[in-house]
Amino acid sequence: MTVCPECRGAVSVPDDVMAAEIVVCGECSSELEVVAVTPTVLALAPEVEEDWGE
Amino acid sequence: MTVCPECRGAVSVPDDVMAAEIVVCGECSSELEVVAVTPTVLALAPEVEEDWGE
Amino acid sequence: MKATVLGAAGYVGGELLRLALGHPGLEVVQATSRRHAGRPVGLVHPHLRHHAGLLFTEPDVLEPVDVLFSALPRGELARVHDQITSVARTVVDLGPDFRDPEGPGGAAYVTGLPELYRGALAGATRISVPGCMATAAAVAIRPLVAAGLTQDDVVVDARTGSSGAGGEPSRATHHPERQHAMRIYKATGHRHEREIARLCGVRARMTVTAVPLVRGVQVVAHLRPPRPVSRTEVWSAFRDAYADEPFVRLVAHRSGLHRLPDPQFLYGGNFVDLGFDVDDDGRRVVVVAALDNLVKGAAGGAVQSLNVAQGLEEQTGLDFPGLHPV
Amino acid sequence: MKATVLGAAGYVGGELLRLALGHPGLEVVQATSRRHAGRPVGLVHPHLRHHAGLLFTEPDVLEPVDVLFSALPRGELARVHDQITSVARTVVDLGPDFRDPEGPGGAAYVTGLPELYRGALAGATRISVPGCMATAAAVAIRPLVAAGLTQDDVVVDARTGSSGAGGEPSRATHHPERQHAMRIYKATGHRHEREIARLCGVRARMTVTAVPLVRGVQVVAHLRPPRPVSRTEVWSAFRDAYADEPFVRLVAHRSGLHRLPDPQFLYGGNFVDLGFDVDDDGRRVVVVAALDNLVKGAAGGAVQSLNVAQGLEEQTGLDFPGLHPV
Amino acid sequence: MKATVLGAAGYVGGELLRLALGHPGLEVVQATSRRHAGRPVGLVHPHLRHHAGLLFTEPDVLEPVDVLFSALPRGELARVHDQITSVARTVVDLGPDFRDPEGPGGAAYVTGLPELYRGALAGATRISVPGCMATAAAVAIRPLVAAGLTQDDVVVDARTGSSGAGGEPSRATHHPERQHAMRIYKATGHRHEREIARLCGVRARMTVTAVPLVRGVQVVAHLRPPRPVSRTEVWSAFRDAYADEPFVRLVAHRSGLHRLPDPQFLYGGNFVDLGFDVDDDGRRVVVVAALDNLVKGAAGGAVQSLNVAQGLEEQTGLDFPGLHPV
Amino acid sequence: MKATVLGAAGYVGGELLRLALGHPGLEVVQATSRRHAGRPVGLVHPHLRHHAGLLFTEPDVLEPVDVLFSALPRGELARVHDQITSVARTVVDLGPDFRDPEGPGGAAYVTGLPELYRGALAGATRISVPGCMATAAAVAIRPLVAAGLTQDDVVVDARTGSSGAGGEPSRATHHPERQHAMRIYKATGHRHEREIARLCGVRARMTVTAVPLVRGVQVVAHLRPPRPVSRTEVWSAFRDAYADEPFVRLVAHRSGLHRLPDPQFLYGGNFVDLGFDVDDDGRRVVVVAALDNLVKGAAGGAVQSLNVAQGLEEQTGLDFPGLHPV
Ligand SMILES: NC(=O)c1ccc[n+]([C@@H]2O[C@H](COP(=O)([O-])OP(=O)(O)OC[C@H]3O[C@@H](n4cnc5c(N)ncnc54)[C@H](OP(=O)(O)O)[C@@H]3O)[C@@H](O)[C@H]2O)c1
Ligand SMILES: NC(=O)c1ccc[n+]([C@@H]2O[C@H](COP(=O)([O-])OP(=O)(O)OC[C@H]3O[C@@H](n4cnc5c(N)ncnc54)[C@H](OP(=O)(O)O)[C@@H]3O)[C@@H](O)[C@H]2O)c1
Ligand SMILES: NC(=O)c1ccc[n+]([C@@H]2O[C@H](COP(=O)([O-])OP(=O)(O)OC[C@H]3O[C@@H](n4cnc5c(N)ncnc54)[C@H](OP(=O)(O)O)[C@@H]3O)[C@@H](O)[C@H]2O)c1
Ligand SMILES: NC(=O)c1ccc[n+]([C@@H]2O[C@H](COP(=O)([O-])OP(=O)(O)OC[C@H]3O[C@@H](n4cnc5c(N)ncnc54)[C@H](OP(=O)(O)O)[C@@H]3O)[C@@H](O)[C@H]2O)c1
Ligand SMILES: [Zn+2]
Ligand SMILES: [Zn+2]
Repeated sequence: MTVCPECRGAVSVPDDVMAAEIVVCGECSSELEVVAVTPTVLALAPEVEEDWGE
Repeated sequence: MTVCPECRGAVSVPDDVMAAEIVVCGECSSELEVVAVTPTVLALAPEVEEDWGE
Repeated sequence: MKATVLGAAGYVGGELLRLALGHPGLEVVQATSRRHAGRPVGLVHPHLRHHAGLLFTEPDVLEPVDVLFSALPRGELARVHDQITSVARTVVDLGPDFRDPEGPGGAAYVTGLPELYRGALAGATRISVPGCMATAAAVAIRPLVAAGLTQDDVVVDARTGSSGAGGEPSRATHHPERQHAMRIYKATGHRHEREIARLCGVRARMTVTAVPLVRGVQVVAHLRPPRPVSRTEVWSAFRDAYADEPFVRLVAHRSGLHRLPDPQFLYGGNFVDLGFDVDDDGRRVVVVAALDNLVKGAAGGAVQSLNVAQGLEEQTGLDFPGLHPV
Repeated sequence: MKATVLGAAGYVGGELLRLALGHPGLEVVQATSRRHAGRPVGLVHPHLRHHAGLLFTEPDVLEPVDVLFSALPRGELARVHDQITSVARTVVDLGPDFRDPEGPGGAAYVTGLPELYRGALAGATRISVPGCMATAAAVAIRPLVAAGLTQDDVVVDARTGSSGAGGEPSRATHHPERQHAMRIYKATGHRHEREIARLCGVRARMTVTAVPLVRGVQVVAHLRPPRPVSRTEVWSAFRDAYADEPFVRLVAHRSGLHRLPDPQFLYGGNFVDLGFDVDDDGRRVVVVAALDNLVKGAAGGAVQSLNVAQGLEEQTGLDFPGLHPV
Repeated sequence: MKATVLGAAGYVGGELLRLALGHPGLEVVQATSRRHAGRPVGLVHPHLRHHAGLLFTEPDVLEPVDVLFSALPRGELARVHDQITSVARTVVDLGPDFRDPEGPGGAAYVTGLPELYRGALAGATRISVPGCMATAAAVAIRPLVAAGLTQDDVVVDARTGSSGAGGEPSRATHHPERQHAMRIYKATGHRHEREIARLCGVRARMTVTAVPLVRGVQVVAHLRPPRPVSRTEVWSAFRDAYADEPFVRLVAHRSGLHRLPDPQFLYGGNFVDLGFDVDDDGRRVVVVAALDNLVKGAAGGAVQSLNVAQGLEEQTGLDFPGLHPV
Repeated sequence: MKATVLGAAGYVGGELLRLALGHPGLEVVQATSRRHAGRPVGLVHPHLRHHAGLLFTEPDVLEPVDVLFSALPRGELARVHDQITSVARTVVDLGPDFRDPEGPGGAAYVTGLPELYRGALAGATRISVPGCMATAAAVAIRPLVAAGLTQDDVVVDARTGSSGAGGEPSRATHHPERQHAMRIYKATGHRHEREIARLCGVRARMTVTAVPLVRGVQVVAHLRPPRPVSRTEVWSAFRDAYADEPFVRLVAHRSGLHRLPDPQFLYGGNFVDLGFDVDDDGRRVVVVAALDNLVKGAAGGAVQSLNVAQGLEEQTGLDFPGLHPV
């Protein structure tokens, strides 16, 4: 169990996870990038700059 | 059981129905006026002239 | 029954997910999307956000299931049909690939419209759901053709909401162009004319208008009977055809605000409402049918057909009636 | 010319105010309203807020004017007609009271539809503008009747926005019931059938649907020609009729998004857009007409007719073209 | 349980009928309407047309029932309260009459908002459901007040669809005036400010806008925390409050199209979606709540509260999730 | 003056065409579009169908003109700026490229907002029109900043129709996702915050919601004055600022249906309507501004600024007031 950097929710990361993989937090649906393994460290995946407005 | 003048569906009319009463056909939802009793005769209740348009 | 939805990120696919998740006899094991694989279905379909654990999967790795619903664009199911039939016992297609019994592969499929094909659906393992406008038109017209109340062609005025075109953005569905559109995008020669002819046995002279709604199909058919007819005759024809149908409601009131079928009250529900009127001289019958294109016209018709095929209670999982007001 | 608008707090009245205030030859001296007398017109018509000095007045004290526009409900102008004609040299009625030349008082009125009655309008001092659906249907159908391209009846599918019912609230126009309505409130027997027959010389078998718009009328007429016809023949008929008309645009593109007339682009403008298509076998012609019911179907038609009657440039005060997108 | 719905021809009443008819523990024995007594409920609520046997009854003859839902206008339940409590064991009021515990009769009523009053609701036989905007605002604001994350007043921007005003037509809800309205009908001093203060303990400075929707309430609260806060702190506050709530969903995505709560996906469902964002300097928290005013804001909140009071599974009869697209 | 419109197939470009074609001092010599070069402008902008002879041209061959309006996406005018200034005496940019006086090239441009920069505009040949939300916010907030009626930050709630995002389809503007959206797409950190700060001198804490409209921007600003204020003080501040402005209308009625500015009545017009209310304790001022993003927020603001720059009557070509109802 790793902690989500956005919401502090518990994120279950597969054992064989690799750096740069993307996992999704079940709590807040954030896409998280695996920035380190053993121990796993997660960071918010880069935000897509969608500007839906004017 | 009386027949609906609109849709020929069977309309159940209470035994103690009186002339001029309004009953509703269960089949087509028409409002029906009791125009005679023993035997019961039903007629379409006068259509309300709602003109919902221009 | 274990179930897979192909094209689950689309509009029909989302509706299938909603219905399957609420169906006591179905368990969703896969919901495929190429673009959203790995993400929760709720990111695309916000009404399903509480199913946090259900993630889209890639369409190329399919687990064996009892039933597979396909909500793919034209041609895509046909392309992978062999793979699909090897993993799924029953296939229900909501696209056009196998609708024509004389087209490639079509003969194996039963038409997923219980109102017209209930007998043939019992036990079926290949089901092809008709298009939403064809469903509405067929339900509206066929009983009158059967009763001899029309001549050889019928004017069919079909009105459709924007979800009928699916989830892919285009200039035609760009909000500023579409919100107030009364766009007659096909005045003549619509390809669904053929499907209607197949289902009803008359030529449909069809005109299709995109109207300012998201959901909903409404079909107005103008029929010229061979001789003057009365309202009562038309009532009889429809009652004979549909008296015991769980999802057909006859709506032809003579008073009140809502006298004829209007799709707005059918959002999310599996009903097809059916009504009519007759000109004073009995020489034209106007028949009106309304449905929710994504439910009775697609996902609901699919589930209803599956229920019939599997011998389940026909209404299972289809009990939401719609909303008023909306 | 000094001008009065009767019924100026209504929807047609408000549109008359807008057009009259922008018309170089008109000066608004009175805008009547019983309920709002004494208040600025901008309280009711917020787009006219900058005309702070223009107040509604009671309808019972009328000053002498050159022209009086009446936008009253059915029967109300007839009731006060003598009073009106004593104060106004020219009367333009936008209501139904004098539309029927064979009805009471009708013979004195010229039909306010320059496309069909331009000659008769020259110099006229009594003008009765046809209903908005009748205007659209007549412009659509009459040239084909004249060209012998239809038989004795025509299926007319009319679609109307909510402003067509005027400014009085009712359950039918209550927003929650109306915003998503496809309400076929008159499937047969609409009273405008008679007006269309009068203007065109054929029976209109009319079905009217209230659609999710505020402004706009769209008429789709399905005609069965006596023999198969080609697109070219239809083009000719329309071009012969309307080549020089300033407010009729022929819109029948074979490509692009907006191929046939759609009322959304006509809001505020005085155009009637006209288009058509023909079935592959030449046995059905679909004609489509669109207009803004409050402009070409009412206030704009009135001003255009007045311009013709007074010998002014026909487009005076009617130069706003509509908007895109809207 | 036998159930009666008072005011069943209204919008809240219709929604209660829909939910009660689909609730396995409820049997509708009476649906009252003065104007429509004797008619099938489907004439007023077209989505319920298939319940052909259910007719409206007069409100003055009430049969004994286990539960009575009242969806009457302000003051009407209070007027007949003695009669009602003599026929109904449990009373659930959806109107404002008994919302204020310090108002007449209010002390006997428990607030029908399980998220805040679940404990008090167990076993309750008098339940008063808060207003739809107050429900949304309270769910949004209270956890942050509890966590000390705001100062003494909060700017509350509430947006509401037209069904919030009920089924009675007026110029304010006349379709041509309402379809495109962004009408700030109450910029300051809205009476729900007091209700929110009662539920949350802070002053709400509220501005209410009528927006172009039929259903839906969205509340945007702008809070100034006493010191700069982080997103994570806000997440914690909300998770602590609502982690186990069946009808509260936290929606605060950092990517995708639908990042914050939007009422469009909640039509017909009982969810209140809740999300937030924080200014870069941590000095403003923007909290967003959305719900369907007729469901979670009225009929659904009533059924949920009744379920809690009766010890039933809280979600019974409330499983419809909403639609996408709609 | 000969005029060219760059980006004429876009929404702002189409509005520029409409205004320029109706402007007595302007003659449109080129309307550029890469995708539609060679086609009549009416194919893209159906309201301009009667200008049959006006065809789009390629943007790379530009004739010398007196004035060039640029309605290109971000960055595109900057890219070709040298070419443009060699053919056009006056350049009016409606995009963001030169809005920041401290950004590249920005110093040469005068802000195209006569209400705030009329003096600087006289004789200007480089004009940069602010964004539509910034225009509304600046007109709303600046007089109160000037009068010392606010503290150092302001909560700005901006609501925008879908045309604000231009004519390119995307999932965000796909009709089924957008028609009923209350989409808070930017709760914090909107880039226009900087532009507003520049124009007003306070930090705007902005939250932007996409609402179910095509046209229209409405800005609701919540200001905390340093001491309690009265309605009268606010009236004074606005009257001092705008008494003689031809396009600013003060709308803060205490009765009637339409008390505060609502964009629906401004479609096609160049007004910015401005109103306000004050909390009972005088501690919050709510200011509301509304405009049509494509007119006062873009094309109309451009023409108005050009009129000022050229010494023409400021209202020339901008006389259309908007519609009611719409
Ligand atoms: N919309 C209606 O009212 C309606 C009614 C009746 C029948 N139908 C039929 O139902 C089908 C789906 O329609 P829709 O409206 O749901 O369309 P849609 O919203 O466009 O959804 C189609 C989905 O299929 C996936 N997809 C597209 N191309 C694919 C490919 N080559 N291989 C695998 N997946 C692919 C896409 O997701 P990814 O790109 O993420 O994989 C997409 O989300 C169509 O055949 C349509 O004719 C639609
Ligand atoms: N709406 C359309 O699209 C359309 C199109 C073509 C023709 N028309 C015709 O135009 C006329 C007006 O229609 P509308 O849609 O503008 O209706 P409306 O919005 O209801 O306006 C009618 C106005 O007339 C006034 N009025 C009503 N009864 C009156 C009376 N007895 N005496 C004097 N004034 C009275 C009312 O104002 P006060 O109560 O304040 O006096 C009201 O504002 C009708 O005849 C209609 O058939 C309408
Ligand atoms: N709409 C909402 O979003 C919402 C949300 C939360 C709470 N509420 C509350 O729920 C209640 C109902 O609201 P609604 O929107 O459903 O209103 P509504 O649509 O106007 O319905 C009220 C119904 O009550 C009946 N009624 C009216 N006066 C009555 C009387 N004196 N005696 C008996 N019956 C009477 C009417 O039917 P007949 O005339 O046929 O009897 C009417 O259909 C109100 O208290 C409202 O504040 C509404
Ligand atoms: N929409 C608003 O409410 C609004 C308000 C204020 C300011 N603005 C600003 O006005 C500008 C135009 O906005 P819009 O909404 O009209 O956008 P739009 O509808 O997307 O139109 C932009 C037009 O520019 C053309 N274009 C695009 N890229 C080009 C390029 N690289 N070179 C030459 N032409 C190109 C396109 O036509 P072709 O592809 O056919 O050439 C397109 O039709 C933007 O800068 C926007 O920020 C918009
Ligand atoms: Zn998380
Ligand atoms: Zn019957």
